[in-house]
Amino acid sequence: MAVNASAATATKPKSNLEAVREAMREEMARDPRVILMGEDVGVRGGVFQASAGLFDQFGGKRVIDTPLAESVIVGAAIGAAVAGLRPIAEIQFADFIAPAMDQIINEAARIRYRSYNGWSCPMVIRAPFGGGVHGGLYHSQSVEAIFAHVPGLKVVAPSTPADMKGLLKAAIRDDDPVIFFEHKAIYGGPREIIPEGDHVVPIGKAAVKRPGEHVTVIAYGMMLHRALQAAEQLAAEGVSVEVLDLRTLRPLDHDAILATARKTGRVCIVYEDNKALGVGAEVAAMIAEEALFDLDAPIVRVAGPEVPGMPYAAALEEWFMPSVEGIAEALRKLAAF
Amino acid sequence: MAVNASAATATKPKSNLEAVREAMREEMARDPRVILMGEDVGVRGGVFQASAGLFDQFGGKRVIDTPLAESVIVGAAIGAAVAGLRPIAEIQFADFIAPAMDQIINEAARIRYRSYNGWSCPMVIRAPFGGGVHGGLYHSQSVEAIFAHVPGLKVVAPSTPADMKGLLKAAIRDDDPVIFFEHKAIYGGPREIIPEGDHVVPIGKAAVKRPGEHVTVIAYGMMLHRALQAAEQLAAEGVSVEVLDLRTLRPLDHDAILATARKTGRVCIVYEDNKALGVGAEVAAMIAEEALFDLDAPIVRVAGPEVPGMPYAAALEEWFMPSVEGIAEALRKLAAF
Amino acid sequence: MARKQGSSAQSTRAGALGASRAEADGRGSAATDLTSERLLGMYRVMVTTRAVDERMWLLQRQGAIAFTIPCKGQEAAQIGAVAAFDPARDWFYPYYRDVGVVLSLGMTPKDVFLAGFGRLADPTSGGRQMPYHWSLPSAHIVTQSSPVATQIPHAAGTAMALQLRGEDGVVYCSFGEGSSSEGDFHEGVNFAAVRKAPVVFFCENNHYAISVPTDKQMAVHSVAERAPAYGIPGESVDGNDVVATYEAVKRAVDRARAGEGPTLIEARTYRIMAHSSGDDDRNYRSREEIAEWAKRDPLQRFREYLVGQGLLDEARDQALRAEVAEQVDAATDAAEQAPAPGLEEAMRYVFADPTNLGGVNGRGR
Amino acid sequence: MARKQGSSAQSTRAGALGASRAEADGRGSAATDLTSERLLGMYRVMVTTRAVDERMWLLQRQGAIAFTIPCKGQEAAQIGAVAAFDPARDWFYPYYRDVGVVLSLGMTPKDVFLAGFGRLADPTSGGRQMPYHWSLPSAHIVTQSSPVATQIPHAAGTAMALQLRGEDGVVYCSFGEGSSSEGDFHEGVNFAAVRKAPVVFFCENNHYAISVPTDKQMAVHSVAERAPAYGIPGESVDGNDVVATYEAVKRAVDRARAGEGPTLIEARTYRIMAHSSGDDDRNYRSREEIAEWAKRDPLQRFREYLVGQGLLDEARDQALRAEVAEQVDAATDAAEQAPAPGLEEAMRYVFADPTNLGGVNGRGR
Ligand SMILES: Cc1ncc(C[n+]2csc(CCOP(=O)(O)OP(=O)(O)O)c2C)c(N)n1
Ligand SMILES: Cc1ncc(C[n+]2csc(CCOP(=O)(O)OP(=O)(O)O)c2C)c(N)n1
Ligand SMILES: [Mg+2]
Ligand SMILES: [Mg+2]
Repeated sequence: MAVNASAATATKPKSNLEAVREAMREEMARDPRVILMGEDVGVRGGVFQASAGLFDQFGGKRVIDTPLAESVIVGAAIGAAVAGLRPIAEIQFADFIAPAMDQIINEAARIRYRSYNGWSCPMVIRAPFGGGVHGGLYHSQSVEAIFAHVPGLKVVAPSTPADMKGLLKAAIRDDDPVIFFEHKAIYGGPREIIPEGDHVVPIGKAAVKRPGEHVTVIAYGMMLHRALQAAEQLAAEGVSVEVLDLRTLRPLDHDAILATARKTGRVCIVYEDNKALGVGAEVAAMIAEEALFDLDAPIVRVAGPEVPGMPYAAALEEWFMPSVEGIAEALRKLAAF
Repeated sequence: MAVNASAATATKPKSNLEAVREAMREEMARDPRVILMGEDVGVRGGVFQASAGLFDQFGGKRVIDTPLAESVIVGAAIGAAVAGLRPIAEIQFADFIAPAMDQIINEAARIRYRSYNGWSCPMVIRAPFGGGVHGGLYHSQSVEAIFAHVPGLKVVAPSTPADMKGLLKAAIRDDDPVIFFEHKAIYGGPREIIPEGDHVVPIGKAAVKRPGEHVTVIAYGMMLHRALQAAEQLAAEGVSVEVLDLRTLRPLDHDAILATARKTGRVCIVYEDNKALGVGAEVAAMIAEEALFDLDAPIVRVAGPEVPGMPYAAALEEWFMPSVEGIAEALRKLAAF
Repeated sequence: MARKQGSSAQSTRAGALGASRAEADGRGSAATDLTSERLLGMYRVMVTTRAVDERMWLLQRQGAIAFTIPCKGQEAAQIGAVAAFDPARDWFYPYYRDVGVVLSLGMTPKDVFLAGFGRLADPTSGGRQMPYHWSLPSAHIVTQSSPVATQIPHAAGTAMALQLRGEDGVVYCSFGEGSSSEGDFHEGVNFAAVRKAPVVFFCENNHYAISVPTDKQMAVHSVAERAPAYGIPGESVDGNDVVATYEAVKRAVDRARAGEGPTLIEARTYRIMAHSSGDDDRNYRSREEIAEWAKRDPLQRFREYLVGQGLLDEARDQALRAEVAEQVDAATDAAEQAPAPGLEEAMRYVFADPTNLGGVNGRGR
Repeated sequence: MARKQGSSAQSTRAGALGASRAEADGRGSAATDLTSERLLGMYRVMVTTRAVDERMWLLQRQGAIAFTIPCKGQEAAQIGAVAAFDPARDWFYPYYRDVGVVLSLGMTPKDVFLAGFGRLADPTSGGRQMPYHWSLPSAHIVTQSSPVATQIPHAAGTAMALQLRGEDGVVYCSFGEGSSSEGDFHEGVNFAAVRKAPVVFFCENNHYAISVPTDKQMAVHSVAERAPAYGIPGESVDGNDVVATYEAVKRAVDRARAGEGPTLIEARTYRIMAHSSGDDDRNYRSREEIAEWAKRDPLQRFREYLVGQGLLDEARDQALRAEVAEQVDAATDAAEQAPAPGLEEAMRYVFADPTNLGGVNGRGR
């Protein structure tokens, strides 16, 4: 059992990358229907090493190096899923998911609904996303908002190793298509001890990663960590900040979002994607529709700028992403409102 | 001059479809750099007849029947645009724009920014969108929110013939890529007299289509017309409704949106697309961020349901789209809040 | 139903053709191993296909249904091709025009009409999709969408799944010649070729993609010329000859089943009617051209072939046609009278787990 | 600059090779019309390319720049191919590995380093893009992105624009063999073929797409085998032979310029280094394989050819190499010292009209 292998090392803090790899290894060991396909996922173990060792363990029939063609990576995974497999399709960088958009939003998302439950499409599309790795316009993108808009998809973006593993396992077991975004700049850290055994985290539930009283900050991906750091700063200033990690971006955890908004009455939403119609727009709209009179301050969004991509030059890259200081400043203003 | 041709008939009310055709004909006559390419746009005049007559008038070098391949329709248009032409690329139905997503969001949108103004990509992508034509999941889609999220694009969705013509002319003359959505269910009506001469409407400006005092309804596309009908109903009940037609979905007309929100303090946003992360999410978030304390009621959104597409069966199709009655009901509640 | 799709293909399915793999009984043409029983079965499907096609057109013109896509002229290609498959173990990705294919696999005229009327009992979608978007899990007919060519990668993936499980099924995947211009055609055929996946790619070249003729679509004469680009065999066949099409596809199915990988077959044929009920074909092709192809009507040709083989005579043909006409009339009425989906249906089957669709209390609206 | 791109290609551009269309002077190889002057010019570019390549690797390993993509081994293919074009009227879509192409067209080592360091003066992007994302409007080098194969449809469209304006330019469009699996390859080549657009599709087959070898990428031996699928000529050439590559591409350029449409050329070559500075190639290919290809080093081979032709000797070669080394050192220093873009740059050039980027007061943030 793969659980043994993981139990042996369970007491060591793990990285997000290890969490991804462990989740895939355990699920592939547990269920012969699970396969992995993508560019360089086989012998090379993936360009980030997320699947290192899986080719040796499970063989070339289940760990498949595909041609360089995203639409067929997803499309063939769909065809395998309708025929009863549980494919994990890796898109090497989220930036390169666009060629597969038709297969994802017109095919995978609609298969169950359009066939009146005649067919289903249980598959996971994994993609490293986000900036901070000097990747320029095409190795830094946050593309989650596009998919979070599409009914029939579930969209997950965990921020910590335990969630990463538990949610990926849930995604692989899900009977419907799940888009699973892994922020590449936090693959390596912060590490955390992952609960032993068959650790599964349900899709669709946000988590309060730091309880607080005065102000709420809602985030996901790498921004969750910056939000936590900003909260720490504000604690020193006597402001108690609640940090909500969305974890799932579709469906949003309606109850958790409204609960924290009602609790503090002051909400800041942080995301790395550009602001207009980013995930935070829906969070804000939801609160403005259902908890407006619980608010003591405007709903603030700290997000990326409206430019067509994250620049490569180091200073501009840092400029693009919300900073701990920028978040702290927004929280300070909200608290003082 | 094409202007003469249009002047001759300017006093007759025109349909949205005629508006599109006139705009293309006049711009192609005015500027030899303008070309049209797409599936069936040539001899057939487009499946909706939007380009009827243009092949005969301008020839097969400028009105190009392409292979059945959306990525190269947009991609070749980009290559022609960087080389100095002003292509109009037609996507036969907005539902089929997904294969071109990579070319639109990773290429067209980023060309000027990524080359530090070295290159530009002046082109228009036209696509009929929206439901109400018994088109089922794949001939009814509203896909504008995806593009309205993307910096580097302009996104336009006019609702009336004068705007349709004026904004399409502006789009063709724009130095940057414009995605131009035409609601197919209102191609035929309501008709309106289009101002004579070189009628150009600026991109980026919303229009108050009906001034009012008590409640605001914000809409675009076919929903604008349903919103107007609902406003008319409410007028009979003594409620004065202001109707704002967004017209441009990126960049949103920040000032016009905030002005009407501040004026009435009660805002309802109507769109046919599914609600979560639809265009109305950004409108709501914008108001919640900048005009929260001017509001007397929650920001309400009347939008499509979270199902993966509009069903074909007539009753379910009508169920999917916000109805005049549904909009009126929301406005009534808002007014009474 | 969705539960079943992954089970190895031992379900009890029987198409209208039956699943008999019997040898030729000698009464068929010298060039085919099809038994006379199968040939007559195929003829019955062809007559039915034609009748369904004409009925759908009529219903649309009467305003009773919203939309139709005629297949008139392409029936031999469709019925010949699918006859080479084994419904008991094979999988099917038929494109919208493939009425002859799905009727061969056990869909009924009533099923087609139910979809046309948008009825709840429509087996393809419960009235959600436009007609011609095939799906029938019990027959391994996989759900289809409108965007063309997306099924080609799916077919490759399904074939790989069969390979992985060690099953000997083969996948049928059809599309028009215009659709072979899409990137998904290239990506799907290429990947299948690399993996030697058991698929037959079947292109119905009817010379037009709506209004666009093949010479604006591609600079080759035949779509089969694209096969060598993927290192697979390609064959072009007279798609109006049902037996010739069967034979060509049979070779491809045998190759695939033997583990030798995919084949690309082009059936050359012609669409006699407009592209769809929404199309007007008068400005993009001549009446003479249509008349020329009408002379090669595959139904007429099949009939003559069977008469020539002594398998059919005027009386039997008349009887069969009358029977089919009656069946189609009854099916039309039954479908029309079937109930439409109610609003309570609208939110079902977004996910397997219906508890959270997003929105207020997960209700999705 | 953007204003200029549409003007007919009469700008005063001169690549490092000059734009001379002179006939062979008899001192070249019997098989080529390249003058000795051009051959030596090409050799200089090749030496420079190698030096820039090695310097970028070193800078990355030192942590001075974030990223590099080595082209070692592919220089002959690149420099041979581009030599067949006329910089004064032709257009270029070079893929990321094409250092030899862009240096042939007048980009300088300093330009490459400026991009590496992410400096404002980086002519490709003002420090916005990762290095190797070429752009130089004055040389008709069109801006490139990272998603592979997207440039293929662009090249088709640019070629159609030249056709429409009646210009006689030809478009160079390169990509790796892995990228030929993308749908955009198929769609772009097909459309260009249908329109007989003047493009040369140039595939540098270096046998791997990162770790994926060609036999997992395609079931054909050569990418040139894909040409007949589009009704265009295909040719496979030894990409480590600069003259052979030139000759093959020259034929394709001549065809295109004569209005005969596109050609697909595959240059067979090898990537000697890892895919990029982020890659570790040890688990996907053997050291022996690399050593085998290293013996066919195109630079070494070109040198021997020139020596054999009496155009180069040890002393001249030493002098040239010293000169290049000095140039590269100076360029490195100059690029490193150049200023990075300031924050005031960040929002520029989203649109031609900077007044409305969305957001509060159109400020876009
Ligand atoms: C991706 C996509 N683009 C456009 C369309 C609209 N469309 C429907 S059928 C069709 C023509 C298809 O031609 P072909 O593949 O030759 O098949 P045929 O209809 O001739 O049988 C087009 C353009 C579509 N359904 N999907
Ligand atoms: C659409 C897309 N998918 C994936 C990648 C990641 N990627 C960058 S280069 C590369 C391999 C390219 O191989 P090939 O085309 O053979 O060119 P080579 O690098 O070998 O010169 C991959 C997979 C990408 N840049 N774009
Ligand atoms: Mg066709
Ligand atoms: Mg390669």
